[in-house]
Amino acid sequence: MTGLLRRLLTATPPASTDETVFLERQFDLGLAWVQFPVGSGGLGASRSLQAVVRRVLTQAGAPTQDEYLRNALGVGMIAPALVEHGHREQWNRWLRPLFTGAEIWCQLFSEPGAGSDIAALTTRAVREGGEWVVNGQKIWTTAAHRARRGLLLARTDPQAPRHRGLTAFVVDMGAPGVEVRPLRQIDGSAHLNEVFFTDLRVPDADRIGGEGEGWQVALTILMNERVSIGGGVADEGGGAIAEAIELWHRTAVRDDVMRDRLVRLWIQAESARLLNLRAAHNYDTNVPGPEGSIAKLVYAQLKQQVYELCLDLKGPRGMLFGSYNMHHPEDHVPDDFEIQRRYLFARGDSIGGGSSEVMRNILGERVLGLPKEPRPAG
Amino acid sequence: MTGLLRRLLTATPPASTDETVFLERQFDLGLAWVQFPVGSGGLGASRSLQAVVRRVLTQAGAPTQDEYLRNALGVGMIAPALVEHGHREQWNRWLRPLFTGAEIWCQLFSEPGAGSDIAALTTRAVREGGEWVVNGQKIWTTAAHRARRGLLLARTDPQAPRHRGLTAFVVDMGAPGVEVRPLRQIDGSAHLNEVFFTDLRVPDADRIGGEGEGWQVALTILMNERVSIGGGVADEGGGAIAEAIELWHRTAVRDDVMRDRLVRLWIQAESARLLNLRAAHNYDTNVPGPEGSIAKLVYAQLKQQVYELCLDLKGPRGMLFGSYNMHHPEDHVPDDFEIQRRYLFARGDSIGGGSSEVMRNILGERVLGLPKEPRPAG
Amino acid sequence: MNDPIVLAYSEEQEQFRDVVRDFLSKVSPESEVRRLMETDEGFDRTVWHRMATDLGLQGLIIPEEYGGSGASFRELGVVLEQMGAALLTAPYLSTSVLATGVLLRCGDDSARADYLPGIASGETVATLALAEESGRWDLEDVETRAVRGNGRWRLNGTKNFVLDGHVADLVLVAARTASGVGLFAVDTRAGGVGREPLSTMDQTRKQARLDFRDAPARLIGAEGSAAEVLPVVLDLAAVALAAEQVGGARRCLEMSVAHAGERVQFGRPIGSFQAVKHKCADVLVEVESAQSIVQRALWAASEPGDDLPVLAAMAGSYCSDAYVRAAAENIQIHGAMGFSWEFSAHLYLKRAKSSELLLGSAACHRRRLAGLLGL
Amino acid sequence: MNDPIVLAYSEEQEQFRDVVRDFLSKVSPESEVRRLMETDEGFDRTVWHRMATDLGLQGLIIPEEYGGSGASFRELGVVLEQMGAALLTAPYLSTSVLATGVLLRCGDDSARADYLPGIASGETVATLALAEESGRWDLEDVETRAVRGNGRWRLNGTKNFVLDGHVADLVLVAARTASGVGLFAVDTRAGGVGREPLSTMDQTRKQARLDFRDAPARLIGAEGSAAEVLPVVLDLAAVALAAEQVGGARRCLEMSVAHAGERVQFGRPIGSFQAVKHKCADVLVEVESAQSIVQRALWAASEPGDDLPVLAAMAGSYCSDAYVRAAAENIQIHGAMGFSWEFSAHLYLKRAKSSELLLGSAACHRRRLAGLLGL
Repeated sequence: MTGLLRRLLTATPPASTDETVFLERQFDLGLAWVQFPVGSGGLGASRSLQAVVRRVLTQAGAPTQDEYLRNALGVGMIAPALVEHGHREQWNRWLRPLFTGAEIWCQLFSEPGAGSDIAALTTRAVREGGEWVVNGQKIWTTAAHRARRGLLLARTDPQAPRHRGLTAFVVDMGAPGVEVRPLRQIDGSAHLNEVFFTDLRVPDADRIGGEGEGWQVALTILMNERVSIGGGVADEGGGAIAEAIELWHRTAVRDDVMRDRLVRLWIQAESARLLNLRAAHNYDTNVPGPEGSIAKLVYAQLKQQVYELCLDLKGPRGMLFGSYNMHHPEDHVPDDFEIQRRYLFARGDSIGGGSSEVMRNILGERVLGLPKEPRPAG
Repeated sequence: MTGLLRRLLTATPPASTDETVFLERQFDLGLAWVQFPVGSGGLGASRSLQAVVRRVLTQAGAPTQDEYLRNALGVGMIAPALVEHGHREQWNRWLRPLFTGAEIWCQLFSEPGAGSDIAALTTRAVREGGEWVVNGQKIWTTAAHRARRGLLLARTDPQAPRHRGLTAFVVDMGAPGVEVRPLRQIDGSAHLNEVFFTDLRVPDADRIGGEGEGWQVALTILMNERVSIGGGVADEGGGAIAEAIELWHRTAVRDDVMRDRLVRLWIQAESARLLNLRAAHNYDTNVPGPEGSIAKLVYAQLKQQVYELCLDLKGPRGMLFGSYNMHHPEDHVPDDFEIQRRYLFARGDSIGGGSSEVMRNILGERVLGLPKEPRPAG
Repeated sequence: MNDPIVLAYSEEQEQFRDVVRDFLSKVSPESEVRRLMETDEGFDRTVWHRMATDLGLQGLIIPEEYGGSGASFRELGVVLEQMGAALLTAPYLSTSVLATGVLLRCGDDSARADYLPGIASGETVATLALAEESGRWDLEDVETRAVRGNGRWRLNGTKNFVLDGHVADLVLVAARTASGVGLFAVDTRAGGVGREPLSTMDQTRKQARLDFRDAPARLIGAEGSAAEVLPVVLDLAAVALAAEQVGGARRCLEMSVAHAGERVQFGRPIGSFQAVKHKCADVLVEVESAQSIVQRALWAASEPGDDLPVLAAMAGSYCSDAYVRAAAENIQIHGAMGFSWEFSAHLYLKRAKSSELLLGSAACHRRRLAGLLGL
Repeated sequence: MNDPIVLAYSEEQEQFRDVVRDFLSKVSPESEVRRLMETDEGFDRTVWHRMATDLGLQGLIIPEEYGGSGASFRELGVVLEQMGAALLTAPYLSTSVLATGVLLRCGDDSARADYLPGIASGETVATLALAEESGRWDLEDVETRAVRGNGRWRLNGTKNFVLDGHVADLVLVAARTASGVGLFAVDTRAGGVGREPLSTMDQTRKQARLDFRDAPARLIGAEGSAAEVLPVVLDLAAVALAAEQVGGARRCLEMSVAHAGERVQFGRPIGSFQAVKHKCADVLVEVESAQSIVQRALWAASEPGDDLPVLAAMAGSYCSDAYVRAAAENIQIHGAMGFSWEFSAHLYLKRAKSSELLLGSAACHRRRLAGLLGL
C-alpha cells in the first residue's frame, strides 16, 4: 500500500494536479476506501489501513476530508451501504463519480409522518415489469437540491410488518417525477429540502439489496451516519469552544461565574475530543460501533451550551443578527453575526441525524443492554 | 364557628390546659376537621374554613400543626380516607384517639416487590367467617414501630385485574401475627420499618370500604399524601435555604460562583414557596389537586441542591460526620454535623412518597393531559 | 406581605385577560406577526389605534385625568402575558412601560399633561433611550450630553439598542448635564435625530440606534433626576418583561403538549414516552414557578413598598431562564419541524433569548439580588 | 501529544487489571468493607501484606532498586480504578500515592533508601500531613513549625484531615522553617505525636488529626523544598483520586443497569422506561468521558512534560462531579432500597462526595484550570 501511495503522489502531485484528476487516480489505485473490493475504489484491505492513507495523503497536501464534505453523505455513509448491499455492476456505475464529487448523493429516508421512526414510512414503490413506480414525499433531505442521485427507502409490501416491507433504491434526482423544494430553517438558510415523487419510474437494476431488505440497508447507513456526524461535529465542537475562548479574550466585562461556565465547557469539549479519539480508534479497527452515538449526544449538548455562553458573553450585542434571507448553505456569506447564527443552528444538532432522545435509547439499549420499550398492546 | 372557637379557647385556655385535653375538646366541638360530619370531629362545614380554624388557634397559642406531626400521617391522610370510605361506627372508634395522638397510625402499602407500583401488591387477606386472615410483608413503613393502628392494603381477590382485587383494612399493630422490624437508612437512623404478617386475624368490621375497593381508598390517601408532603416539605425546604444562608454568612472563603449558586437556589426556594401558597389556597378551597405533585418534585430537587451547596461551602469539614448508630428518629440528638446528615437524607426526598419519576408522570398525564404509557402487549 | 391575595388573579382580571386574548388572536395571528416582522416599521398602526380605542391598553396605568383608566400594574401584567403569548409585534413595552413609567414618576405635571394623553389615545409612540455603546442600561455609561443655550436644551450623543426607536414620536433621553444625568423629551419630528434600525435576531421586537446632533429637547422633571427615576422604571420594566416572558413560555408549553399528544412515532403518541412527558413536566414546573414569581412581583409593582427591587431581580432571573428553556424544549419536542422556518417555534426562541439579553442577563439580575439580600 | 496511544489500555494492563479485580473481589467484598469501616484501624493488615507480597501493589511505582517494580503511573491508575470500584478500605492513597510521591520527588536518596523498601514490602503505612485547621492543601496555610536544636529537628503544631493518620507508621509533615516550608519524616512510634481519629462521613476512608509536641523529625530533601515538591505530588494525587473516582462511578453505573434490567414495576423492567434508561445513558456518557480524561491524565503523570497541571485540574473537576452524579443516580434508580443502610449504594455516595472535598472541590480545580489556561 505504501507503494501505491507513493505512485499516487508521484504521478499526480497534489500541488500541481487538478483535484478531480487526483481523486480519480486515487480511486483507480484502490485508495478511496481501502476496505472496498479491488476495482471498486478499494484493495480489499483492512479498514484500519484507511486511517494510514488519510494521514499520508493529508500530510502530502492531497484533497483532505474537508473536500469530501461536498459529498460527505455519499462518501461516508452511502458508499459503504452500496458495497455491503449492492452488487458489482452497481459499484461500477456509481462509486467513481461519487468519490470524485462528480455526482453528489442524498439520502431519502425521513417523511412528514416518520421522522425518527423510519419503520413507519409510507412512500410506495409498486412493481411494473422491470420497473418500479414511486409515489410519495420525503422531507428534511440534505443536499437534495444539488444531488444527482439519491438513496431512497420505499414501501414495497404494505402487508408485511413495519420493518419488513421496505426496499432500497437508487433514484436519479434529475428524472421526471422528482420535484425538490427547499426548506428554510431557523436561521433562514435552506440546508434541507422536501422531495416529491410523482409516478417516478426506477429500473429494477437500481434496487439495492433484496425486496423487503431496505431496513438492513438503512441500518448500515444510520450506523455510519452517527460515526460520521460524531467525527464531523468533533471538529465543529472543537471549533465552538475555540470561538468561545476567542470571544472571552475579546470581552471587556467578564466575571467569575462566566469564567466557571467557560472552563466547565472547555473541560467537556476536551473530554469529548478525547472520547472521540477512542471512538475513531475503534472505527478504524472495527465495524462502526455505538461510540458515534455518544459523540453525537455529547457534541449536540456541548455546542448548544457553548453558543448559549457566547451570546451571554456578547450581552446586548447578542441580540443583533445579519440577514434571514433564504439561501442555500453553499451560498452563505459570513457576516459579523455568525455566532448568533450558530447559536440558532445548534438547536438542530440535537434533532437531525437521530435526536438526542433516540441516541439515549441507543446507548441504553445497545451499549448498556437495557430492555426496549414494549410494543403497545393491540 | 367563631362561637365554637371562642368556647374552646375560653373553656380550655391553651396556656394552662394539658395538650391532650385541649385536643379532645377541639375534637368534641367539631373543630378537628371542620369538613368532617358532626360527631366525628367536624361540623359538616366547607373545607376552606379549616384554614380559618388553624389560623385562629395558632394565634391563640393552641397546639399547632407541628404537634400533629407526631401523627401527621393519621391526621392528614388516613382520617380523610376513613371518613370518605368508612362508616360511622368506625369513625366513633378511631377518630378521636387518632386526633389527640393517643393512637398513632401508619400506612401499610409498599411491598418489596411493589414500591411505586401499588397495583402489584401480593400481601393476601383470606376470609374466614367474620374474620380475615392476613399473610405477607410490607416495607418502607414510617412510624410502624410506634403505631397503634395501621391502614393495610391487601389482595383479597387474586383472580381480579391488578387494581380491582385489593381491599383496605385497619389492623391492630399490637396484635399477635404482626412483627415490626426497623430498617436503617443512609444516615444510620431507622425512620422506616418492615412489617411482617403471619396469620394475623382482622375482624370484618375493620374493613374500610367494600371488597375490591382498596384501590380507591389508596388513591384518597396518596392524593392527600402529596399535598401533605408538599406542605410539610415547604417548611423544611424553607429551612434548608435558611440554613444555607446562615452557613454562607459564617463561611470565610466564599466566591462569586458559590454566591451565584446560592442566589439561584434562594430564588428557587422563594418561587417554590409562592407556588405552594397557591397550592395551599386551592387545597383549602377544593379537593386536593395535582399542585402537591409539583411541590413535592420541586422541594426534593431543591433540598438536594441546597445541601450539596452546603457541603461545598463547608469544604473539607463537609467530610466529617457524627454517629451512624442506629436510632429511631424520635430519639435523635442533634450534633454539629446535622447538615451532613440532611445532605444524605435529602437523597430520599426524590424517592419516598412517590418518586420524582412518578411525580413527573402525574404532572404529564393528569395536569397536561399527555397520554399514558401503553400497557405492554400480552 | 399578604401573599395569598397576591397570587390569584381576580375574576375581573381573568375576564379582562380573556378579552385581551381574544383581541390578540384576531389582530395578531402568526400570519400577521410574520408579515409585520418583515416590515421596517414592525407594527400595524391600525391595530395600535384599536388597542387604544377599543381596549384602552396604552392608557391602562395612566391616571384618568390624563386620559387613561388608572388601573394597576397587575392589569398591565395580564396584558403583557397575552402579548408575550401572541408575540405581538408593537411598540408596547417601549411606550406603555418604559416611556409611561418615566412620565408617571418624573414629578413633572406639565410633562405628564403634555405627553400622557397622546400615549393613552394611541397617537404617540414613545420610548426611553438610555443604553449607549456598551448596551448596558446603566446611568454610569451615559455619555450623551445635554447643553442649555438661549433657554433651550440641545442634545448631542448616540443611543443604542433603543426599543422601537425607529418609529417613536417621543423619545425620553437620559443625558448628562453638570447636575448629573437628567431626563429629556425629544420630538423625533423636530430634527436633529438620526435613526438607524438595528438588524435584530428577534424580528418581532425592533430596535434602533439614534444619533442626536444638537437635537432640541425639553427637560423632564428636575435636572439630574434620572438617578432617582430610572432605577424604579427599570425594575418595573423587568417585571413587565417577566410577565411577557411567562406568557411566551406558557404558550411554548401549550404548543409542546399539543404536538406531543398528536404526533405518532414508533406506534405511539410521542407524549406517551417519558423522555417527552417528563420534559413537558419539567417545563410545567418552571412555568408555574415563574408565574408565581410574576404574580408576586406585579403586586410589588402595584403598591408602594420596598420589595420591588428584590422581586424585579428574582423575576428577571427566573423568567428569563424559564422562557429560554421552554422555547428550546419546544423546538426539541417538535423535531425537525420545530427547527424549520415555517413553524413558529423559532420565533419564540429568538424572542426568549433576546428578552434575556435586553435588560441585563439572568446572571446580572442574580448579582444584583445578591447585593440586595446581603449575600 | 500523541493521544491515540494514550487512550487505550494495553493488553498487559488489561490482564493486570483483571488480576487486581479478582484479588479485590476476594479480599474486599462488601461484607469486608462493612466490617472494616466499623473498626478503628479501618483496614486489614493481613490483606495489606498480601497486597504487597502477592501483587506488589504498594511498590508498583517504586523503582526496583528500592524493592518496587518500577511501573508507571498508568499501572497505578489501573489499580486505583479497581480499588475505587471495590471501595477498598486500606491506606493505599496515603501510602502509595501521597507518601511515595513525596519520597520519589524529594531528591533525597538516603530517605528513599530508608523508607521506600518498607513501603514496597507492606511493612510501612505512610502518609502526608499538609492541611491544618482550614483543611486546605495549601502551603500558605502551614503553621506547624520545625525547629532545629542539638542537631535534631523537632516539630510543633497540629495537622488536620490527615489521611490514615491514625495508623501511619511514617508521617511526612510539611512544616515551616526560616527557609520556608520543608518536608519532615516523623516516626509515629517515637513519641511526641498525639493522634485523634476523625469521625468521617465516608467510613471507608479514615482520617485523623495529629498533634506534634516536640516530635523528633528528620528533614527530607533540602530545607524549604515543599514548594517545589508538593505541587507535583498534589497533581499526581488528583489524578490518582480521579482514577479511583472513575472506578467507583463505573461500578455505580453497573449496579444501576443491573437493577434496572431486573426490577419490575408496572409490569415492565424499570430499565425499559425512558426516565431510567436515559438516566443510565447520561451516566454512561459521563463515565466514558471521565475515563477518557483519566487515561490521558495518567499518561501525563507517567511522562515528563508540562501538561500534568492542566490534566490534573481537568480530572479533578470532571471526575468529582461525574462520581457524585453516578452515585446519586444509583440511589435514585434503586429507590427506597438504594436509600437503605443495608444496600451498598450509600457507601458510594459518601465516598464520592468526600472524595470531591478531599483535595479541593471541583470548583477549585476549575478556578486553578482557568489560571493555567489564561482565561
